[in-house]
Amino acid sequence: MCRFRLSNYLRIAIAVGAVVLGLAILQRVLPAQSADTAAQGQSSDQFTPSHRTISGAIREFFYIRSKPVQPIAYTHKVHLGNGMQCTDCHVGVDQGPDARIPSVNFCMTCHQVIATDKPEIKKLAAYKARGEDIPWQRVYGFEPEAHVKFNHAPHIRAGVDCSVCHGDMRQQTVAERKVDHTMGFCIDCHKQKGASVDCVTCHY
Amino acid sequence: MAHQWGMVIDLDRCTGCEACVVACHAENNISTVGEDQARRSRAKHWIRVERYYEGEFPDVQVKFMPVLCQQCDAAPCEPVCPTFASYHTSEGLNGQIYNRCIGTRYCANACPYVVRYFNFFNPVWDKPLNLQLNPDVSVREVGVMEKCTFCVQRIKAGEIKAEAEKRELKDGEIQPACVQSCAPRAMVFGDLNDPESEVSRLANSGRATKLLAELGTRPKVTYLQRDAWHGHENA
Amino acid sequence: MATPYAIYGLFPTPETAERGFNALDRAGVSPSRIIVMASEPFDEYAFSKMDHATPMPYIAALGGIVGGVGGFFLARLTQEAYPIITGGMPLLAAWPTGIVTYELTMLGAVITTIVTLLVTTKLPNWKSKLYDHEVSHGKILIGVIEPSSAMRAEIENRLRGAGAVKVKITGGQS
Amino acid sequence: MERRDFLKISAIAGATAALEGCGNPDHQLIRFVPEEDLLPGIATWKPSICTQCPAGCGMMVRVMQGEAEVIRKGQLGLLKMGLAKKLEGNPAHPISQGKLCPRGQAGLQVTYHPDRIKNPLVREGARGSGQFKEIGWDDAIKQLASQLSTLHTSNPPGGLAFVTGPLRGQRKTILDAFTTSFQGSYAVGAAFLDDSVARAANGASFGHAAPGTVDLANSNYVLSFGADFLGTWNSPVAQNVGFGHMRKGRPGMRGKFVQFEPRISQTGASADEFVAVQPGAEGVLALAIAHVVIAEKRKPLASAGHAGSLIDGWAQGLPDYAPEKVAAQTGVKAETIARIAREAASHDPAVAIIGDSATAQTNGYFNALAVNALNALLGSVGKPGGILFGAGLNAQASKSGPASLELFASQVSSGAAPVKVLLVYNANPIFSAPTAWGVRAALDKIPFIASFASFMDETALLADLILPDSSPLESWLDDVPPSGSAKFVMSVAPPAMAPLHDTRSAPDVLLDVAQRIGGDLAKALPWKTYDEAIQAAFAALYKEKGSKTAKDADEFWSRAKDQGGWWTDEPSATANGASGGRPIKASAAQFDGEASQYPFHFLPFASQLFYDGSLANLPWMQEAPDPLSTVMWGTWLEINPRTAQKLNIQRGDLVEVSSPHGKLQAPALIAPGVAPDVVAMPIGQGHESYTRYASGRGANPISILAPATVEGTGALAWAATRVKLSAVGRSAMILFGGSLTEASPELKHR
Amino acid sequence: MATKTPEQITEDLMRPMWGLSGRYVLAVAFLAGVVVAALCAFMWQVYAGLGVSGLRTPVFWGFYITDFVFWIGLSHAGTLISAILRLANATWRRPVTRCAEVITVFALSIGATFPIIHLGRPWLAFWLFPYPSERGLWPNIRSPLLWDFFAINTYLISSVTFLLLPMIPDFALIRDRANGWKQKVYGALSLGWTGTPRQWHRLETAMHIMAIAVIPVAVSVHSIVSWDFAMAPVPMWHSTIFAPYFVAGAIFSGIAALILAMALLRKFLHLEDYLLPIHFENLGKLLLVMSLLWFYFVFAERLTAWYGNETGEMPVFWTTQHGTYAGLFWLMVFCNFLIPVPILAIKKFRTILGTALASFTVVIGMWLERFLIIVPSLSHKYLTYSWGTYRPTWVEITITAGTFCAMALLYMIFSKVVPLISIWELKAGLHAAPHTPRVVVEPSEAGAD
Repeated sequence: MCRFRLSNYLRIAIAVGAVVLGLAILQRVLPAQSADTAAQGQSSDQFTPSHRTISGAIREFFYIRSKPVQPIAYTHKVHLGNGMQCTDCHVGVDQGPDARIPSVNFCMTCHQVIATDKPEIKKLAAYKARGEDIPWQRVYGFEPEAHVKFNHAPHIRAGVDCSVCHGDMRQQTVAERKVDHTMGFCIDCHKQKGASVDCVTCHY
Repeated sequence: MAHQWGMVIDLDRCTGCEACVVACHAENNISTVGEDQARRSRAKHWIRVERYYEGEFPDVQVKFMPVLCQQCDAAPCEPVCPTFASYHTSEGLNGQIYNRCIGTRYCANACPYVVRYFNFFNPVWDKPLNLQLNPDVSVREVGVMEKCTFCVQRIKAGEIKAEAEKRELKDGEIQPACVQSCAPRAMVFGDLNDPESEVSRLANSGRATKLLAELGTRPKVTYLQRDAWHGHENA
Repeated sequence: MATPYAIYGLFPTPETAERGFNALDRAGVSPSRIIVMASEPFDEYAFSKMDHATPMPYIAALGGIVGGVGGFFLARLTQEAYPIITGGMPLLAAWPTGIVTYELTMLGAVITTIVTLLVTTKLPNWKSKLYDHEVSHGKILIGVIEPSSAMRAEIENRLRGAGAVKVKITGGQS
Repeated sequence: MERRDFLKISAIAGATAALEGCGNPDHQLIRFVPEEDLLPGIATWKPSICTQCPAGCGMMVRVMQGEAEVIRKGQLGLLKMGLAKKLEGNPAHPISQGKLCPRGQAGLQVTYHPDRIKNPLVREGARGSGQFKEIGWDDAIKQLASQLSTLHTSNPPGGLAFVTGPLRGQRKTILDAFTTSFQGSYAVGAAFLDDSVARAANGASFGHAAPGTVDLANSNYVLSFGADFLGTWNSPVAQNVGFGHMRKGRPGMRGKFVQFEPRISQTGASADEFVAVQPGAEGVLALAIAHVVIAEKRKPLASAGHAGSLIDGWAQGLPDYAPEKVAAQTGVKAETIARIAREAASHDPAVAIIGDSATAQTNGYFNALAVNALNALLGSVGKPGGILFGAGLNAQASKSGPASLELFASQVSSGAAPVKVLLVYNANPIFSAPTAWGVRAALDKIPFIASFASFMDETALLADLILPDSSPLESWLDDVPPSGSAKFVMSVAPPAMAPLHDTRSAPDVLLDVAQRIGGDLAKALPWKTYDEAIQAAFAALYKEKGSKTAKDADEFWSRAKDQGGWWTDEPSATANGASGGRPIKASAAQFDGEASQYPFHFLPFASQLFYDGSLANLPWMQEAPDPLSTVMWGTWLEINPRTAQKLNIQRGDLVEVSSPHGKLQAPALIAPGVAPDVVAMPIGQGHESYTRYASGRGANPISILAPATVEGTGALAWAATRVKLSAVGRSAMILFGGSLTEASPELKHR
Repeated sequence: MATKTPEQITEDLMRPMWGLSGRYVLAVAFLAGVVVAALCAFMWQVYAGLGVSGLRTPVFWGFYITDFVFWIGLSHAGTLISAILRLANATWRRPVTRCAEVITVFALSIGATFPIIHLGRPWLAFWLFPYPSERGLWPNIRSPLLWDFFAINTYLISSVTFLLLPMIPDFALIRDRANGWKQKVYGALSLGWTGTPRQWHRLETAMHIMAIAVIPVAVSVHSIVSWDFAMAPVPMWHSTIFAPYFVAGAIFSGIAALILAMALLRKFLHLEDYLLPIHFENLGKLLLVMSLLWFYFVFAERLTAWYGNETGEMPVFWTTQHGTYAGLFWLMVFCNFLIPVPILAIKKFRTILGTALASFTVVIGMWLERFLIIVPSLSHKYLTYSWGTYRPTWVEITITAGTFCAMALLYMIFSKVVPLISIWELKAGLHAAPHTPRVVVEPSEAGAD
């Protein structure tokens, strides 16, 4: 399979136009808005894979994704080192599409007593005390525009190791995006494993 | 042998109640476009109940006909798409891959049934209506074509479930939203490759017709014509 | 003393140019060293008949064939390199392949034509040693490249005799 | 700059901020600790009950984890919670049998509606000004409690009035407790589409004051007199299921279905034979059919029993109802009557249904009795394929029916009823009553009005205190559906999801109020919360009926909770038990308005999508094309093509419809299915105030109805008004889902 | 009867290139304004969504595709005509060819933008380009849109080169007359052309080959454009007549556009001595032939449709005969047949003014024809329930107007860059063969327009 990504060069060419276009619109066209779009009003930000900003559109066009900043410097290395399993916290990953990201309650079940003096754990306790959940940030996950309907469970049943897609978490402290989940990455594996590469397998 | 999903709609049972229409909206994250856009005939109903009057009062007859994507075997929408966004899936559906769609709308022109709908704008849900959206179905953005998928998300879920339980799918185990909601049971969904399935049986029954069969699109939706009443002799 | 690169005369009309050309010819200057420049093609005059026939059409045809084959393979690549699943539907039909092949055939022919033209006429060539603006004011330039010092005077005379309004000597370098 | 432009720009600004913020917690809403730990992406199914119409279908709710923007302790934040994603019929439930109608499907949008009343409100401005102030639940309940407790002490004693939609199960128990504990208090039913006529007639004919269940599934011949039983009448889902089975469910056996009505309804559209009948002549027509059956000795006269004896001249074989005699009056050819009579008599089991406009005539009660007699004659009462009356339901039904809204309004206005406190619960009397009843004036005379409305409708606008009810999916539900299945059904459903907003379930609030008031009211309602009340009811049920599977009341209760209720396995039909009552003469339908001055019968009909108008606030309902007219987002007036031609009215012309009691304007729809002397209009639009989707849209046909009542019952005779038409001279574009009315030739054969 | 010397010719034909008149600047400013407006309209469409256009269910194609077909059709003016005339060695062609080829290049580049303008997501248009990617995806060769992609590319490249090659000697002429930066630029453009017999000879051979190659390409291009429609099972589209019908229509509109352009050039660039009545006369005759041919095609199409009487097609047929679209249909017939034929058939009317007038109506008529091929069919598909209508919005109208102005603008700018009549070809014509008519001034005809 050819890894040559001409698409990106073409994208750059097109993007120049896009930028000019975007700015021009933000300056002029916006106030003079036609009834058609006014009817659309303000779209809801959840679930709507639209770009309400030019920069948003351009970022998506170039797969630019901001790096997640985690509220607590959770270290996978330590937890896994202490013999914990991925599924201990990420419950449901082997049953359905998504893996649960544990709530503050779940963390506190252990950290009531364990390592309570550590600064990060203090942060954790503080969240609990405030009655707030920890605002974990997404590390992986597909852009809505990709229309990918990924389901963990079948992959795990097929014996794909977590590290194949998420890197070796034993070596990571705060989770980072180690593997680039491009479509090429997915279908290469699907082909090797003899899994379906029919478009509708993932896109619907 | 791969499944070939098909549907049978019994016009003798259909009462035109529109439950399928609303069920489809609820299941497939179809946005309501509002009066202004609807006036511009941009409302999206993946399934619609066509109504035809015949005759003059008092000898009026009304006929209902639910029309959805016919999932043709020889689909006019497929070959015309320059990017394979509209293509034939391995299970015989007319797939619509939103992320591959660049919005030529050629497929919609080619479709003789007018069952393809275009996102002229980004969909809007006045909060918190967006909380109802079905996470198993992607929300289509501006500029892409969309249409009935036979609730492919339900098909996938069913297949994954069966695979997890290491068994074959049972006939009638998978039901698209419209079929599940249909009170008079006018709609039947199933595998046309399984000669035993109810849908195969009905699709080969006497009243079976295809919509616009003369165009040779070989639809996988079969309509059972409305029947007449034959009372017994002493009537 | 330095030897000039060329001696040439500027003729007002094709007729005089014709005479000048013949004069040089009679003087025994080999045609390969005679140079002619004009602002229009004087196809009907002898001095512009010093180009042998060109195989350009055949080269173009060849280019067409190459393009066609390329187009055919481009179209076929779909099946070979990218077997996208289409539920048993054909990926590629013969007739569309024909269309692509046809278009690329023509494209091939056109492009080869242009390339051959440029190559065989040594274009682009922005700094040619010999040129005179008078040419584009209607004068016709007839000259001799690197004339032997012996013949220089003779050539000059003959050009004048034939009716050159001006005779110039260019690019003297030793 | 226009507001919407500003909106748009600010939206973009906001989005940019959000974009900067993406991936960085500091720029995001705080997240609350989830109350429940659901598995992401995995759906759980919870039982519930559909409350979109009184049929009481059992549902299954698909609940999945989602992130909702909620306000908790006055702070906006994100909360991971279970969210209802889809409604389906409960396959185990005897009424819905796994199916739902479009209205039921749209139930989700009630919960997620953007214009829900999100917390208790107390009136600030003048009544009806729509100015309210948010208050806490505690204060709100205190206010209501104090208002009520003053009723005891006040002198002269002022009454309490409870205006509600149809209430069943423990909700009714609570209501009754309240109304009985305050003297001089009223329980007023404000449902536009109520079945009081059918109840009364069935009570008289068969001794079952219940709507009864039509066993379509096993019927071979169905005669429907105006009943839109596939659309909105009685228990539509159950009837649709039965209809499908009647048509094609039984190999080699396909029942015939004949519809008698002046305008072809959605149900009429599915009929094998549509017979146009003069409005109000349904009863006569039924007796004419009976006459033929009797005269040709196809059924013994006596088999009608008591139901027959109620009809004057039955014993003589109905001499006055010979087809030839009534042909003119009914507008049906004598031979048609005779043929249908023979077919019906020779295709057992045959059943006759009557409802909607046929019972909404001034002679609707007679019509109902006549059809009952025909049913009895055809021997279809209490038999499979006929009309069934489940046992045990009467207890629920026979309780004192609500006073009529008209009576209540007039008494309040006249001061005959000194009502001090009015409670409005899932009712909108202002919208669902004719203007002629003067409900608005009556409400003005009532010093304190508390409403449990979830949406700011016309009545809620007049309230002094609004205690927003939680949505059905957010609250405990119970129901004892009187019809739809011959089995005994008692449904229960725990909340499918936590409340999105600061709302409380109305029965919970009432129980709380009862506790605060104390006294015998508190004694009558010994439960802290509504689920306790329901559990008590099920304990009683367990005592009464016992159970094959559950070993004790608790197990019985928990099973019921899991499967959505309890029901008998077998139909528990009972035989007739009626007696007494004098024979009733045929009475011609009276119509309000001089025929010469008001040439057209005005026929409002329940909208398939908006029901009685209570669902007009749901965008899905607004954008779904009406089955017959295919109209979206609007209303229309159906006029026969020939009539329209005579009046020179084109499709889409704005027409003024005036009755002696008011006028309204609606765009004309040239409908082939309506009689030349009838104009029909759907109920549902025309809300002055009912959320952004319904407010100020179309006109409300109820408003111009005459205050006529059905003789023998207090019910509104909503089909008894005459109107005149006049083109306004303006065209109001109707928005059609479909283009043409005629099929193109190649579809004709279908 | 005064003969023009080669020098005079060069001077005359280059004159328009030097200096700017106020009128010219004004015109350019206006045209540029409209073009910018169209640009903004397009940006707005990209930003807000295609919904700002009048497109809807079931009429998913409207003005944009109409414009696309129209401009591609117009582009047949040049290359095809000039190629044919070259091969036929019609000597009167010499002043005409370049104007024609310029039309082709511009009309084609304008037309080619419309498939992108009308996309729902134009920024992804490059997906039509077959390039290897890790996604393992490839454009669908079976889609007529892809045929368009190849055909239009080929046609554009050939046309551009077909226009540029014969310009090289003229660039050389300009180079030797200009000075400063102009001299440098034209020097570069002329590729150092000196005008040796070899160069002349090769150039002419190349032009000959190109002429042969470009004709079938032009034909194929418009056939493929027609197949965009004919491949879809839409009433009145799915027809074998479409390819020739479209090609004929294309040449028809092309000639009209050419005549119109020539008339305007003649007036504004004072080329009365070069664009002579005979050119208009000859082209007028061609136009007449095409008009008749066009009518023949329309008649054949309508007749077969009517006679076939297929339930699917008749609604479309009747809506154009005496339904919603009848007005436009008969206006089209009027513009394409009833007006031009008398004007062009009667010698007395076949003047410069006459032909220009006829051409004007034809251009309008042909635009209408494209519109009437697309919209009535789409709005009257098989299921009567889902019949629809179409009404364009300001966005589509602005963009359409913008493209017409863009055409004029490009032409005007071009006239400042290159002599719009090939100087060397004209001069060659003076002496090429004895039977070549000398270029002369005929006072009688001079002010004929």
